[in-house]
Formats: sequence, C-alpha cells, structure tokens
Amino acid sequence: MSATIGCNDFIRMLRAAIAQIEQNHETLSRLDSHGGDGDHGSTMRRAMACVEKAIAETGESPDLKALLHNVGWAVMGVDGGATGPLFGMLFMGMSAPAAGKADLDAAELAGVFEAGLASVRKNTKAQVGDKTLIDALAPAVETLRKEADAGADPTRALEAAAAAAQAGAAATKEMQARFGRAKNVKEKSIGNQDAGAASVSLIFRGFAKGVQSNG
Amino acid sequence: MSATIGCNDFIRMLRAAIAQIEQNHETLSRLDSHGGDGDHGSTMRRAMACVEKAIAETGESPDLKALLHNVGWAVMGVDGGATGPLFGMLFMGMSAPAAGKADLDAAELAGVFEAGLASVRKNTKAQVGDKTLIDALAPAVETLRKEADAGADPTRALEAAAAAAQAGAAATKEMQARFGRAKNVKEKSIGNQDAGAASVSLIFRGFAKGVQSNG
Amino acid sequence: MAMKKFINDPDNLVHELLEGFALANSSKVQLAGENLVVRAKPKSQDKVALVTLGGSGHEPALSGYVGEGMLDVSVPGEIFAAPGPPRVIEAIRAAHRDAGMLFVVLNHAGDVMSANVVMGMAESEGLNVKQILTHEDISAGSREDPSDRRGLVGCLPVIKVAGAAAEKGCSLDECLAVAERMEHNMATLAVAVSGATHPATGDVISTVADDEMVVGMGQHGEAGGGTQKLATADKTAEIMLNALLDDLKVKKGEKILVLLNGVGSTTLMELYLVLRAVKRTLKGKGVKLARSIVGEFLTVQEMGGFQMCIARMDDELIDLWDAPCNTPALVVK
Amino acid sequence: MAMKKFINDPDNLVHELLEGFALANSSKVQLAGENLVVRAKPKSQDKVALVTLGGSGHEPALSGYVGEGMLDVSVPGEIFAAPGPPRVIEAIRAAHRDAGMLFVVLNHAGDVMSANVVMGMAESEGLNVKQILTHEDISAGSREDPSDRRGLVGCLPVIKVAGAAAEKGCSLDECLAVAERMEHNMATLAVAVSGATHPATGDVISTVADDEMVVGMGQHGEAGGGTQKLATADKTAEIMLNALLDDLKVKKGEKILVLLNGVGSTTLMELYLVLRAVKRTLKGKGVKLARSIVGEFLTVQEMGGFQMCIARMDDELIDLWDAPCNTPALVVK
Ligand SMILES: Nc1ncnc2c1ncn2[C@@H]1O[C@H](COP(=O)(O)OP(=O)(O)O)[C@@H](O)[C@H]1O
Ligand SMILES: Nc1ncnc2c1ncn2[C@@H]1O[C@H](COP(=O)(O)OP(=O)(O)O)[C@@H](O)[C@H]1O
Ligand SMILES: [Mg+2]
Ligand SMILES: [Mg+2]
Ligand SMILES: [Mg+2]
Ligand SMILES: [Mg+2]
Repeated sequence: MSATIGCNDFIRMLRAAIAQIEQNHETLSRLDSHGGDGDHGSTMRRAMACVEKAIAETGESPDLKALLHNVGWAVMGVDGGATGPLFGMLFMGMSAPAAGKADLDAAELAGVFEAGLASVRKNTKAQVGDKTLIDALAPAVETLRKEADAGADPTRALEAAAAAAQAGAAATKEMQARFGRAKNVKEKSIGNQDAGAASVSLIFRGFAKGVQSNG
Repeated sequence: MSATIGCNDFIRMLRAAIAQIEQNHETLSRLDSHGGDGDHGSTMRRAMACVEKAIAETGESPDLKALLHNVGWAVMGVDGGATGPLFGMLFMGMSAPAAGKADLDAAELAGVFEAGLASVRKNTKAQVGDKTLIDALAPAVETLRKEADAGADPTRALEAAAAAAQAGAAATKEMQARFGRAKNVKEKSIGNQDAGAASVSLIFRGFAKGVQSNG
Repeated sequence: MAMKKFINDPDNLVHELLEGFALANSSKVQLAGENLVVRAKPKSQDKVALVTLGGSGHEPALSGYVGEGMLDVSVPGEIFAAPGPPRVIEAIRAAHRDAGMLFVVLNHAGDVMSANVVMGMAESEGLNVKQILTHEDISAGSREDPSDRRGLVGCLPVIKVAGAAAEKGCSLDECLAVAERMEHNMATLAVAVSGATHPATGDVISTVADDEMVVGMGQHGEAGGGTQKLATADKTAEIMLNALLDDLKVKKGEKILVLLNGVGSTTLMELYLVLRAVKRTLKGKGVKLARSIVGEFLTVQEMGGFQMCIARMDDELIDLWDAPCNTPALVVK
Repeated sequence: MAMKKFINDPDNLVHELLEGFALANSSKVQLAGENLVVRAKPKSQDKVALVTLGGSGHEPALSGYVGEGMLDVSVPGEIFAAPGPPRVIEAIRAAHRDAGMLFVVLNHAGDVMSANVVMGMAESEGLNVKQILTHEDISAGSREDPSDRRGLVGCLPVIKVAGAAAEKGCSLDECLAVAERMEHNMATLAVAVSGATHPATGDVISTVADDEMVVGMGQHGEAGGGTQKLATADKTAEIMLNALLDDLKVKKGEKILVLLNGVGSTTLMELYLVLRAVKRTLKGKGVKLARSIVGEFLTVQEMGGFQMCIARMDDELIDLWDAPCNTPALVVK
C-alpha cells in the first residue's frame, strides 16, 4: 500500500491497465458491434500498444508530467474514431497538474484525474446517462475525490474508483446511446454495456491492481 | 410458279424470311449460346424488323436494286456484332447486278445471289467448313447457279437452294468453329449447328416459301 | 461472398496505397512527413493554404484533391478512420503561413474530435487557422440543427471554391466566407444498392436486400424514404432530387450545381441516366441547372450506389467552381 | 444475385446515357446526327480528324475521349455491340476534310467488320481516311500474328498520341505513323475477379469462382496463367507485368508507360497498390517507369478486375503523351 503515487507506480498502473485490455479486447469489440462498428477492442489494443511504446520511450528516470503527456500523445496518434482523441485527451489532460510533482497524495491524484476528465469533456458534450465512456469515467473520478476527502490513501481510492467505474459501466446496459455511432440505432442500443465505458472500467481495474502490486 | 422474279416477288420472299426468323429466333439464340454470346436470335429479329421497315420505306412501285440496297443498308444499321455487316453486305451486294432489271430469270437470280455472296466474302475469310453462315450460304448460291444452268425456274431453283442451305447448316454441327466468337471455345463448339448458318437456312426456306405463295 | 481485393499486408495498406498514388501523380503531389500528401509544387506562402483530414479507403478522396486550385495538404487516416491529432497538427504546422490556413473537416465523429484537439493546439500555438465543417447529408438531423448531418461528397465543391479563392489571393476570411456560403447552400443524399467490405479486415460494412435500395443512408432514412424497392434511374433521381430541393428550399429561377458521385460499382452509364432525369425534373420546376459534374469522387470501396449533391449557386460561386485546377482527381482548364 | 442498376427502358439506354453524358460535359462535347459524339468546339479543318467507333456500356470509353487533343468524333453502338456501318460512314462524312481522317478501330469482330465496310465505302467516295487497328491483348494470338489479339485499353495511348500529333498539325501519314508506333510497342493483359451483368438484358456476362482470378481473359488464358487462386496485389502485378515485358521484349534501360485500368468495382486503392508493385519489379529489372496513369478508362460494367497496359516509349511518344488535352475523361494541362 502506498501513501503516494510516483512515476514508477503510474507505470505499473498503466501496464496493468494494458493487461486488462489485452485480456478483454474481444469482449470490447463484441460490445461495440451492437450499434457501433465492432472495432473498439482492436482500437483499444492498438492504443495500449502505443501506451507501452510511450512508457518505453519516456526513458529511465521519467517525470510524471512527461510520462502522462507522452502516453496521451501516443494514444492520440491511433487512427480510428473516437478512442484516440478521447483517451488521448484523458492522459494529456492529466499531465498538466502533475507538473513538478514526483509523488502524488490521494488529493493530488484526484486533481490529476479531474483535469483528465475536464479535458475529455472539452471534446464531448456527453453527460452521465448518455451511454458513453463518461458513464464510467465521471463516477470513477468523483470517487477518487470523495475518498481523498475522507482520508483514504491512493491505493484505497483507486480500488473504490475501479468499483465506481465498474458500476457506471454496468449501468450503461439499460441506457440508450445519445453519442457515438450507437446513437444511430436508437432504442436498439439498449441491452448491452457501452464499449467505451467498459474500457474505462477495465483501465481503472488495472490501475487498482497495478498500484497494489507495489504493496 | 414464276418464270421470273419481280420486285413484288422479292418482297414476298423477304416477308416469308422474316416470318421464319420470327418463328425460330429462340432456337437461334440457343444455338449462339454454345460458344457465342446467345444474342443471335434477338439480333436477327432486330435485323428483320429493319428489313420490314426498309420494304415499307422503299414505297409503292419499288425498283429491285433500290429495294435490295435499302434492305441491306437497313440491316447494316443493326448494332450488334457480326450479323449486321454480314447480312447487310449480302443484300447490298445483291443490289448491284439488279440494276435496271424489273424481273429476274433463274440465271439472273443466281447472278444476284452470287454478287451477294462475293460481297459477304469481302468481309470474312471464312470458308466452307469453318462453321459460319458461309457453310449454308455458299452451297445455296451454288445450287441456284446449278439449277439455272439445268433450266430450272426461279421457284424450283430457290426450293433446291433452301434444301442445300439446310444441309449446309446441318453439316456445321460436326464442325469446329474457326471464325466468330465460337472460335474461342475451340473443340467445345462441336455438337451444335452454327447459329448464323441456321439463320441463312431459315432465310432461304422463307425465300422458297415466299416465292411459292405467288403461285 | 469472400472479399476479392488485390491487397498485400492489411497493416501496410494505407502506406502502400499512398506510395502508388504519389507515383501515379508525381507531377502533382508528393508524400511528406508521416504519410502526409502535399503538392509537388507548393503554393506561394502569401496565399491561404487549405488542409484537410479523413479516413482512407475512399479514393480518390481526399488526397486526390491536393494540387493547384484545391488543397495544399491532406492527412489521410487508416481505412475509414480519421487520423489522430499528432499527424494533423504536424500538417498544420508545416502548412503554417501568415496568410493563414483553412481547415476543411467533414462531419464524422472521429474527424471532428481529432480536428477539435488540433484546433485547440493550433490556437495555443498561435497558428492562424480557421475551420470549415461540412455537414450536408440531409438523411439525419435538420438544416437548423445540422450537428447530426454527415459530411459526404459536398466537401468537393467546398474545397473547389475555397481553393480557387485561395489561389486568387483571397484572404483567410474571404476564403472562409466563400466556403461557408457554399456549405450553407448545399444538400446531399445517398442511395445504396449493395454493400462493401472493409479492405483490411474483410468485414462486411453494410448489406442491402437483393431487390431493394436504401435512400438516405442514415439508419432510419429520415429523409428520402429509407429502404424501398429498387427503382428506375428516373424514379430514383426524382425521389432524391425532390428531397434535396425541399431541404434546401430551392425556388423557381434559382441556379444549382448538381454533382453525382458514384461510390463504387455503380457505373458512369447509370449516373448519366440519373443526370438526364435530374435535368428534366429541374426543367419542370423552372430551376436552372447551372453546372453539373458526374464521376467517382468519394467512394466507399465496391459499394453500389451514389450520392446526389446539389448546391445553390451565385455568380461568384460559379466563377470559383469554373476556375482552373490541376489535381490528381480533378483537372479544370 | 439480381442485377441492381439504375436504368429506365433498356431499349432507350444508350440514347439516354449519351444525353446525360453530353449534359455533364456540355463545355467539351455535344451530340450530333444519330447519337454521334462530337467536340463542342470543332477542331480547325486544316488538322487531321480522329474518328472511332465502339460498343457502349464501357463508359467513359470511348466517347469520353472526344475533345481537344484527342478524338473528334466517336460513334457509340448499342451495349457491347459495335455500331453498324451506316452511322459510322455518316460520322466519317461529317468529319471529312482535306487534311484527312484517322480511324481508330479496336480489334473486336463486330467493330472490324463494320469498319471494313465503312473503309470500302469511304474509298469509293474518295474520302481521305486511314485506319489504325489496336490489338494489344496478349492473352490470345501472338505478336507475329496478332489477328486474334483484342483491342483493350491500349486504344487510349494510341488516341492520346495520335490526337496530340493531329492537334499539332501533323499530316495524316505522320499521325498514322505515330499511332502505329504506339500500337506496335504496347501490350495489355486483363485480370478479372468477378463478373458483370449486361445492363439491357440482365444476362450475366462472365463469372469467376469465389476464390479465384482469371489472368488473361482469353478463354484459355493463353498468356498470364489463366484461372488461378486470387493473389495479392504484389503477386498479381508481378505475374502480369512479367508476361507483358516478355511479350514486348522490353530490355534493361528502356522506358515504359504503365497504364492501369480499373474495369468496374475494383478500387483505385487496389490499383495504387498494383502500381507500387509494378514500380518495384521494374526497378529490379532496370526498366524505367517513364510515365504511369491509373484510373477507370474503359470499363465493363461492375466487373471486378483491371487491365495492365505497358508501352515502350521514345521521347516523341512521351512528348505527345504529355501534351495537353481537354476531354470529359482525360484532362492534361
Ligand atoms: N461523442 C462521444 N462522446 C463520448 N464518448 C464517445 C463519443 N463517441 C464515441 N464515444 C465512446 O467511444 C466508444 C466507441 O469507440 P470506438 O469503437 O473505438 O470508436 P468508433 O465509434 O469511432 O468506432 C463508445 O462506446 C463510446 O463510449
Ligand atoms: N468472322 C466471321 N465470318 C463469318 N461468319 C461469322 C463471323 N463471325 C460471326 N459469324 C457468323 O455470325 C454468327 C453469330 O452472329 P451474332 O451472334 O449475331 O454475332 P456476334 O457473334 O457478334 O454476337 C455466327 O454463328 C457465324 O455464323
Ligand atoms: Mg467502434
Ligand atoms: Mg471505428
Ligand atoms: Mg452472338
Ligand atoms: Mg453479340
């Protein structure tokens, strides 16, 4: 358990998130095939390959801001629909408040993720309830803040955030899509989880696991 | 029975030939479908419609040369492969020796058809045995000449020519095509009559019938 | 049926096609940076540059319109997928000039997101770039709220007139104004008769029943009638043209441009029949067919069908439409 | 699958398509007489005229090449059927001039018969016309006895260089010499991956098994290998190019033109991949790719596949190939 999150913790978190996507990419594509174009799993896989590459290229003694910026930029470079810009903006947005920080406490960690969420929101008007990745991301980030306010350490906060993301993703099952390709199939989008929300849930699951592996 | 063939006889002959093609166009297309492109019946039908139109346009008191020329020219105007030029040249070639003649005796009739055959030959190097309309046309024309030499009247000569055309067409069944599209399928062309030869046979059958209807 | 395409490694498809494209058009275009398509002879720096982005697999669009009188840079993405922001900002930085840049974006989710990120970056870098979004597909959304209207082949007239204005030396604001006037005065509708396959994955992109056509490819055919029995050229032209004239509220006496875009296996022959029918219907309504153009400008692989785009023209737009250009996919003398 | 084409009355198909074609290209061509396609602005009478004939259904060929720098008159026949002599001689009479006429004929039975009749008539009428027959399909016959070699897309370079020579004011003999030099130095091979339907009758024209391609559309694939498993762009390019280089006996250091003609549903994307592969193979052999052109020039409805045409070029042929032209289907500045 960590009281603070350093750059190497983040790398472990990212790698665990990569592993989650790798294990579940077929499910993600299947989810995207109801109403979407069925490519979300493969796009996320390509995005995660870029994350791994960015980690490697950031080098030996990375700084957190550079790491997050490079990861975000690399994900942006993935040609393919919504995923690149949305997930890319998440990480790039996270990098700004990490400037000059080697280790983040729970409150700072929440601040970093809040900046990431804000940056995603700049690129979509989707709100909670619209059946997009916002449905998983927004509750996860809110949970991080609440846990920090309640005095939780980053590990516990991330565990709670992962649970919130999972619940948020699960809730999308009953929703009708109002953004993304699935919007076109209207009420037929009801009955399956949103693929992007499922991805966010997996990523937070990875973060929670990755940070614990440092225990 | 006629001792000479006038313009109105020729019109009757042509109309009987049109009727023959009309009754048998499906067979002609079927024959063309072995090795050819299956359009010979419909092309001949269009050609015969042009013949009818040319007869009508040639007017009340036609002259034989003009009639044959107009018929040939009209048939030429049928877009569609070999048929237009070959049958068109037949009639156009026939028109020259008919110049200045109101009625043809058997020898003159043979001369007219010989000129038609010569004109067809200008457009193809196909010889008897090559599985083309020449296999029916050449023996029919030769028979006209032989019958005239033997003193037959035009009616009898045309009856004999029709029989010769029919025999010539029948003989193409065992031949391998060396001209036209059917050439491409090589030995597979053996086993069916040549469509163009069958047309010539039908036309001569029509001529023989048409000239008799004046009896 | 299995996909029957001549390709090599699907992962290298876009790069290979760009290489061949540049080779076939080496007097007009060249590749630069990371799969960017630029002019063989760059436009002078004192003129506004036109930049666009878009997925590949729609050849000749969009890179086919790079050249004199039209685009300066195109950023092709993967098959059917918009390029991510990094390559786009690279293109924008390379095309940067004091005269400014016009950034042409077709309204598709990925393209717009990528463009938005890039516009944000460009602004913070102080680059002088303005965006024109094309969204003229009338099968979804409305003229009042066009956010759901996709950008189809209407990008071509927009690029043509804005490119001509730029070539003439118009300012960025003037180029933008021309582009916006064109954009606001056009409407497109698509009809599909057969589907297509994704060339990299082999996935079937869409299917149409054997005796049917889909007018308006919006899933519910909000305009144009949706799925219906295959109709004649005349009838199809009438259905589509009426929907377009209606949407654009074209009035008697007005002049329009008609653009027919074959999307794949539909023949030029058929498109000529459709244009003839369009002309007749317009005549009946007293609308003037000022200009027309027929071809394959923005394709969707081997899909059967076409897009009909109409645009209300004024004299300036007609002049710019007629202006010379020299690109791989469109040459006007 | 049923035919899915936008047509009206099949019997009126050709006339309707020509009307639409003329409408879409009214600044370049117009209809004259009985469905003849002529230039909108006739060439001056002191220059040699180029006339051609051919079946319809292959759009943009052949009428798409009527215009400045290429043809003067095209006589389109019915779908896939050469026009009969009456309309052709009408065209020849109309184009008649002291400078003479070059009559471009593709080697197909109907076309040749029609042309022969017309040449006979023209001679007896004292019209100054010379014929060039194109027969560059290497899949049947041989270079020594090319009578069975069909005329495919090679008509395009022949028309291009002869048209450019005519526009420059060359004499009929000079135009003919250029056309013949081009004709003797070219070779074409076609590959098909899927069939097509006759747009007027709905008949299936040809079929190809799901996992196969046919190289050399001569029935027995005399050159190129005939029916074989569908191959990659690289492999297909190599098979075809090698057969062509062989037939034409192209030697190291020589300069060639490569023309890739999509015949229907095969995409530009694929053709670019093929051109890229051609370039690589040529490089390996030390043959120079002097010029290349990729597009849909002579189609066969929705058929899948393409024709690869190569031509040995000299400096004069390259100049004529590069010369300006302004036709519906090809514009060179
Ligand atoms: N406009 C949007 N706002 C928020 N999220 C979106 C939007 N569009 C798509 N998404 C998210 O992206 C996911 C689909 O991603 P992906 O399949 O990779 O992209 P695409 O839809 O372009 O193929 C959706 O499930 C949704 O969560
Ligand atoms: N070169 C030729 N010489 C003689 N007869 C020919 C030649 N080509 C075709 N024919 C005749 O034409 C017939 C086919 O006519 P048709 O089907 O109307 O033309 P196409 O083959 O152009 O479709 C053949 O059966 C043959 O008798
Ligand atoms: Mg998707
Ligand atoms: Mg996608
Ligand atoms: Mg036939
Ligand atoms: Mg035929």
